[in-house]
Amino acid sequence: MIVAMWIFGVLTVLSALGVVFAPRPLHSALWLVGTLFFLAVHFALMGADFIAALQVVVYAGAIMVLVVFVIMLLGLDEGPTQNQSRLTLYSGAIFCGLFLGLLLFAFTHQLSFPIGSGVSNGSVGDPREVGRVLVTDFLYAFEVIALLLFAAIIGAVLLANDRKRPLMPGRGLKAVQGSANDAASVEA
Amino acid sequence: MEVTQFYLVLGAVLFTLGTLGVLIRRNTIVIFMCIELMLNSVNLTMVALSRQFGEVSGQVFVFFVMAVAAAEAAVGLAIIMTAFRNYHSVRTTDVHDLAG
Amino acid sequence: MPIELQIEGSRLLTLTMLSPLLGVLLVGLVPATQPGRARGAAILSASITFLLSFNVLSRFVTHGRGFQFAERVEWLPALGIDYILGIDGISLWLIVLTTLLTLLVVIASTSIHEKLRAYLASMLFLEVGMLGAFMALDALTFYVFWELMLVPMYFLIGIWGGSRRIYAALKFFLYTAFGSLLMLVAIVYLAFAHQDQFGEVSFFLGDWVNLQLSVREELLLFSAFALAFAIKVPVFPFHTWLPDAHVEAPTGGSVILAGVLLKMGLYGLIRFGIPVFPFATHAAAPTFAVLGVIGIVFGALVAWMQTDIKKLVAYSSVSHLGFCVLGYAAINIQGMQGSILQMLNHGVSTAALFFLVGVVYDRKHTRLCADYGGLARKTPVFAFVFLVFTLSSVGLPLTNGFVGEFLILLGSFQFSPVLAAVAVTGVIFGAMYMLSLYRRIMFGPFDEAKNGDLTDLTMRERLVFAPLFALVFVIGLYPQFILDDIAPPSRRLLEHLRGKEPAQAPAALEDGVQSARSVTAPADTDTVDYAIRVRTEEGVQG
Amino acid sequence: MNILGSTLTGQVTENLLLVLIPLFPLVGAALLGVAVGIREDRRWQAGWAATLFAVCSFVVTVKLFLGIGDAQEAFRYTAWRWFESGQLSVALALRMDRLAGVMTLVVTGVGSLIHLYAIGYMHEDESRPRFFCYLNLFLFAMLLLVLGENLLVMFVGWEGVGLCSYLLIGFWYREMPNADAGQKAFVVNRIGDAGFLLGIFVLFWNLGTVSFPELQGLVGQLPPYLAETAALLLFVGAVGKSAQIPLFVWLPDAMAGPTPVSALIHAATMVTAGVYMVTRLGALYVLAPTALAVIAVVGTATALLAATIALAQNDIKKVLAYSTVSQLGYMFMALGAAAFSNGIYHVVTHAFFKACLFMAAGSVIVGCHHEQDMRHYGGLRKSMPLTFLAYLAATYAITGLPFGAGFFSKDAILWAVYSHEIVLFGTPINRVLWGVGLFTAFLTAFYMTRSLMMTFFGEYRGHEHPHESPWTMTTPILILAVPSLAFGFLFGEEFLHFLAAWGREDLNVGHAVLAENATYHLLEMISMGIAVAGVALAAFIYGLQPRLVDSLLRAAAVCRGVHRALLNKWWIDELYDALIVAPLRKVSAVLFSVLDRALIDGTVNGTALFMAANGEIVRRMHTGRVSSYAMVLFAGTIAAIIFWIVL
Repeated sequence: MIVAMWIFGVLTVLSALGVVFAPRPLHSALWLVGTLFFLAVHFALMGADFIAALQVVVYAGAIMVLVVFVIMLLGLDEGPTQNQSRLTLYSGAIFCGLFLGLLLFAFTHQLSFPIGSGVSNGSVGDPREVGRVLVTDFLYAFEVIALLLFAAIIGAVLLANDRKRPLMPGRGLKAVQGSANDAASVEA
Repeated sequence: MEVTQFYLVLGAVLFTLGTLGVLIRRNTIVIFMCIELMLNSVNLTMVALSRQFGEVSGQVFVFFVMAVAAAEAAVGLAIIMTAFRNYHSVRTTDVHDLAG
Repeated sequence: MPIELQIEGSRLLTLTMLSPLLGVLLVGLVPATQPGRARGAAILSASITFLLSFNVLSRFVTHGRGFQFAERVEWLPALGIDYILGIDGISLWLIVLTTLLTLLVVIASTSIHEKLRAYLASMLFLEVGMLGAFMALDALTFYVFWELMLVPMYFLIGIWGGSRRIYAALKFFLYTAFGSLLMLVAIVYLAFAHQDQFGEVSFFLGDWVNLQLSVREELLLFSAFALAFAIKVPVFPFHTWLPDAHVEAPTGGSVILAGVLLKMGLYGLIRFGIPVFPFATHAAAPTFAVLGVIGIVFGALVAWMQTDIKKLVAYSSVSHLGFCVLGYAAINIQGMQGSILQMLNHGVSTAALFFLVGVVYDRKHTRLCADYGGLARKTPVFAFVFLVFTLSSVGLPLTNGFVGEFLILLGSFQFSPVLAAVAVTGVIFGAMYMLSLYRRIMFGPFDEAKNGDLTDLTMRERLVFAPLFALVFVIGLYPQFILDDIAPPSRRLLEHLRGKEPAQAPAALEDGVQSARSVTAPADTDTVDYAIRVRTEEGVQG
Repeated sequence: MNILGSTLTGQVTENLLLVLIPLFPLVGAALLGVAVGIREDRRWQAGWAATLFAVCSFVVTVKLFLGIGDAQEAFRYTAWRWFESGQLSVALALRMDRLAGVMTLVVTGVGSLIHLYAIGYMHEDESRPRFFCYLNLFLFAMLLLVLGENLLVMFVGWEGVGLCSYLLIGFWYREMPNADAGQKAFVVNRIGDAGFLLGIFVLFWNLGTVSFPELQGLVGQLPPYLAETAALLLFVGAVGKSAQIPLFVWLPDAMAGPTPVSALIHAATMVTAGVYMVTRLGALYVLAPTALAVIAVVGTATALLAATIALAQNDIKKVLAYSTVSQLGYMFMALGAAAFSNGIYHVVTHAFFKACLFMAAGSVIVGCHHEQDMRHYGGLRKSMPLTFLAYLAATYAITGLPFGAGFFSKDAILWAVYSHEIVLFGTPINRVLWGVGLFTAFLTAFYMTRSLMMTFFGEYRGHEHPHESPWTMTTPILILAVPSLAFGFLFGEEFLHFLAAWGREDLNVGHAVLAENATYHLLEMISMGIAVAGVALAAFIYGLQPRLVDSLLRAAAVCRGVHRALLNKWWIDELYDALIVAPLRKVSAVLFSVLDRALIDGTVNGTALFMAANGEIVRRMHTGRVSSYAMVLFAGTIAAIIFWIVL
């Protein structure tokens, strides 16, 4: 397991780097799919089967499809996007380095629990167990999440659904229809 | 390196990478994806600690985070579309009506 | 000085205070296309409030103990904030003045054409704030109402004002807010000081009276309060918001501003300053007296050379309020009673003067003296009414202005003959600027081409002036009915101040007969009763 | 509140009658005030109504006056307690003693006559109701002043007469100078009022009362310096109201008002209020010798100064105005000698002859179609015989020719000044004052005769045809001419006896006894001679040698200079303008533009601008770009973590 953990760990970091540094958004998205997939492997490695499955279904499946869809819909993947100004770039890098250093310092020297005392019995990741806790101890939270998702759907529909204004003038279905009409009028 | 510690460090690295992306990228969609990365790094940490303590609630929280992430994705992408409709761009440098 | 609450179950004060909200509701329900109905609704509401305050007046017991019609409800018990209302003779008349002036302003709102409903609603909201501030006995409740007044007034100036209204409104708002924030700090400090000393947070004035403050603390806290109040009065160097606010405000706004809001500062000094900070009050009295006198002379001199009628009246307010401050600072019964009476008088006569300016402004849309002249012939009733209020403002005997001014000067003479002598010049300058205003507007040749279309007072305007006109003479001829109500609380306050002078008393004026020096101890002073006395309804003798 | 006041004194009816005296004119004023807008053809009723109320008041006064008898204080009426505060308790109360009785009689009597006269004088004016309303209101205020039981009620009247004076001087307000004159009168009076107020304060804080009878008993307790202070402060009030140096400048300007007003207010009644007040507080003033000396000096100086100015004036009303100021100076001279009753004596006789003079002058002015310049008069004795007779009688009285009213009262004053030690700064000055007074008497005789000669003798120099006035005007003049001539002769001694409480014992022995005093006799002869000399000189110059003055002026530069100075009233108005009014205006302007706008408001707005500039800096940090906000947020997070780890 340790070997797999290391291999997939390196792969995860590499693909995450791809997400951040890929010049084209679509490439970023594909790298992200990879990252999410590798993370699912990690979950599985840790015995969290339920989460691993969810990771693949929800993230790699649903959310990333949505993202890719939007990228394609808006035609954003036209070329490499410019990064921020140099100042932002450097200060961001410095901050991130500092941040990472701090975190690593904290995780290697300041952990308040004894490493390695974990109880890794098989029941922790058991989907049945997770499901039981979900609808007993966390029932309210579960219902609220349902409500949240519902609200999110309504919100998304309201936001995205604007019939009056085309998403992109000169493109999309209406534009195609319009140009077809133009062509028709020219022919006539 | 011990398993839990390894995953904590991995989570930290992923989170930092996500943050870096948020800070340096201009494309809103990429920023959005970086945020997903950050969320996932937290998920990773949580599952690792759940395993460490044999406590299933950590995984339940991951479940919630995913649900919220899904909701966020729906709304966030809708916002990106609306912004695009209004500004014909999704770059943060082009959308700055909050300037004081 | 124990603050004694005579709690009564009727909730009369709350009812009176909140009754304008009914008007807000009614005005809101009327469609915007029917301004007449909106005005009617507002008049109805303001009349109800006035009648309710009249009811309070009629049921008030002149020589009653403590604060009458008191109410006490826990508001935010965790923070020690209670909703405590109660009135004594000092607030009683200010409340009646407030409701009366609001009613008149609402009646006279015919000159407002834009956003009438919002105007009326602001006015009524303002009334709630003013009434609440006059009734509150809990410092935080007071503070809430104090700030509540600020907002509608800001809109009144900012929306319905003249050409520089935004500047004036902002100046007014910032000036006052600046002072009141410091006051808030002091209020919170006192509340926690009470916690240190008595174990629980309290904002109740009656609890604060028992606080033991060091001299340093007292002076600092008092200055925080005093600054807020001094700005509101306004005392001399803090007065510059006043002319701008007055000039730009619509007529109704000026009337309320001059008639009621300006009283809030001095009222605060009397209601909170004296009970809580007796030593500091003594210590600050000379400063206040000097600033008051400077205000008197300065306001008068500056008013003299104004060409804008409204600005002239505004500066005359500075001068008149200087008298009130001087009376307060004299720390004797004459000064105190005179000061409070003069606040009412100023509320009557200056409010009327602003109404009068509004009358011509509505017709000719100019406030410059030079644009008028010789109006006495064309509009005799207007000229007559103007004359009466001018004389009242000048302080002619048998009009209301005299008694207050006389008592203040009399009181201040005991405090310091020199200051009184300087203040007396205010009487001369007062005649000078008011009469020269009157001369410029009313006398001289009449310009038919320019002002030929002027009309005399309409019935509605006469209706507005009638009560103020009557008050000028009623108070002038028999001020005792007000002085009687003011006397017991004034005596209690002075009793509280007695013996708390800084080390030595001011040098005696003379060593001869000194019979009048000491204020006789009032019979109704309470002895040791520091607790709130809750009386059941049958216990209250009416 | 006991409406009936002092019901238990057994004088219910009289006490109620007392309140009627001021009430009649008040009701009159109220009625006329309501009737200001009545139809043109009914306006004539206004004058008659006002006169009726004045006469009613007079009748009641006579009734009460006859009942005074021997009592020092006869009647008292308390309407209600006006206000009280602490130890101060003021009642709206009236009180009539002998002094007040005399004054009331003069005010209502002369006042009634002037009301009657005004009917004729104002018969063409369209705002007669307003005029008579003010006139009645004035009577009311004046009666309050006279009858007030305490200083405060007196002050009510004091300011009230000032107000009516203001309204009446500016009665023809369409002419700006009239309005200006009214305002000047009010403001200058207010300067005096301010002193009056301070005087009240001194008395109250040291004696604890403002009521006259109580003060009378208590003033003895005052330490001398306070008595002097109070006396001087109150005298400032008198100076304002009675037009003494330095506050006399308003009175000549006040001639802008209608002539009946000049007669009533600015000659007979209001201006003597100062004399009355000092007399009323005589008990206080006798304790203040320095104050008395100051009063005497001020009075004498005023008498002299005004008389010199009167010499050169050509406006008949101006002559009379300065003559009034001068005569008021005499009265204060008497007060300065502590001869209060003599002062009041002169008040009364002066009321007769000066009112008569003013009304006669008014009659002349009307007769000559509103011409006031004496150079355009002349020879009017033929066309206006009745007016001439009255003017002649009154001039006879004022010049101090033997057995006229002025002869007795003025001599009494001069004798009082001569015989009473007046010490200022350690030097006795009574002889100097007496000499100046005597010289003033000469000037008085001269200028009054001059006005008489210029008006009624010689050739008519005007253009319009002069005519005699209607009976409503001539009757009052002729009635007043009688006491002008005969009052002193008939009632002088009784009068001084009547007011003995306010007089000095050595002066109250009566004329007959005094006449046996050789010095008195001598002085009397001297002043008589002086008067005759003045009259004769003026009669000679203006009657026989009308060119003499002109040639004198042409001949000598000194004469021209003096004449110009007199004509321009010693440039005192200009002096005041330059020394007081103009600097005050400047100060006012500087206060406004520099202190108020620039300094205070500048500070305030400067603070605001400073804050705005700060805001501008902060504003630039808000770029509106999400990533920059995120950067700051992240930096904050890092800082928090460091904080957390380190601590």
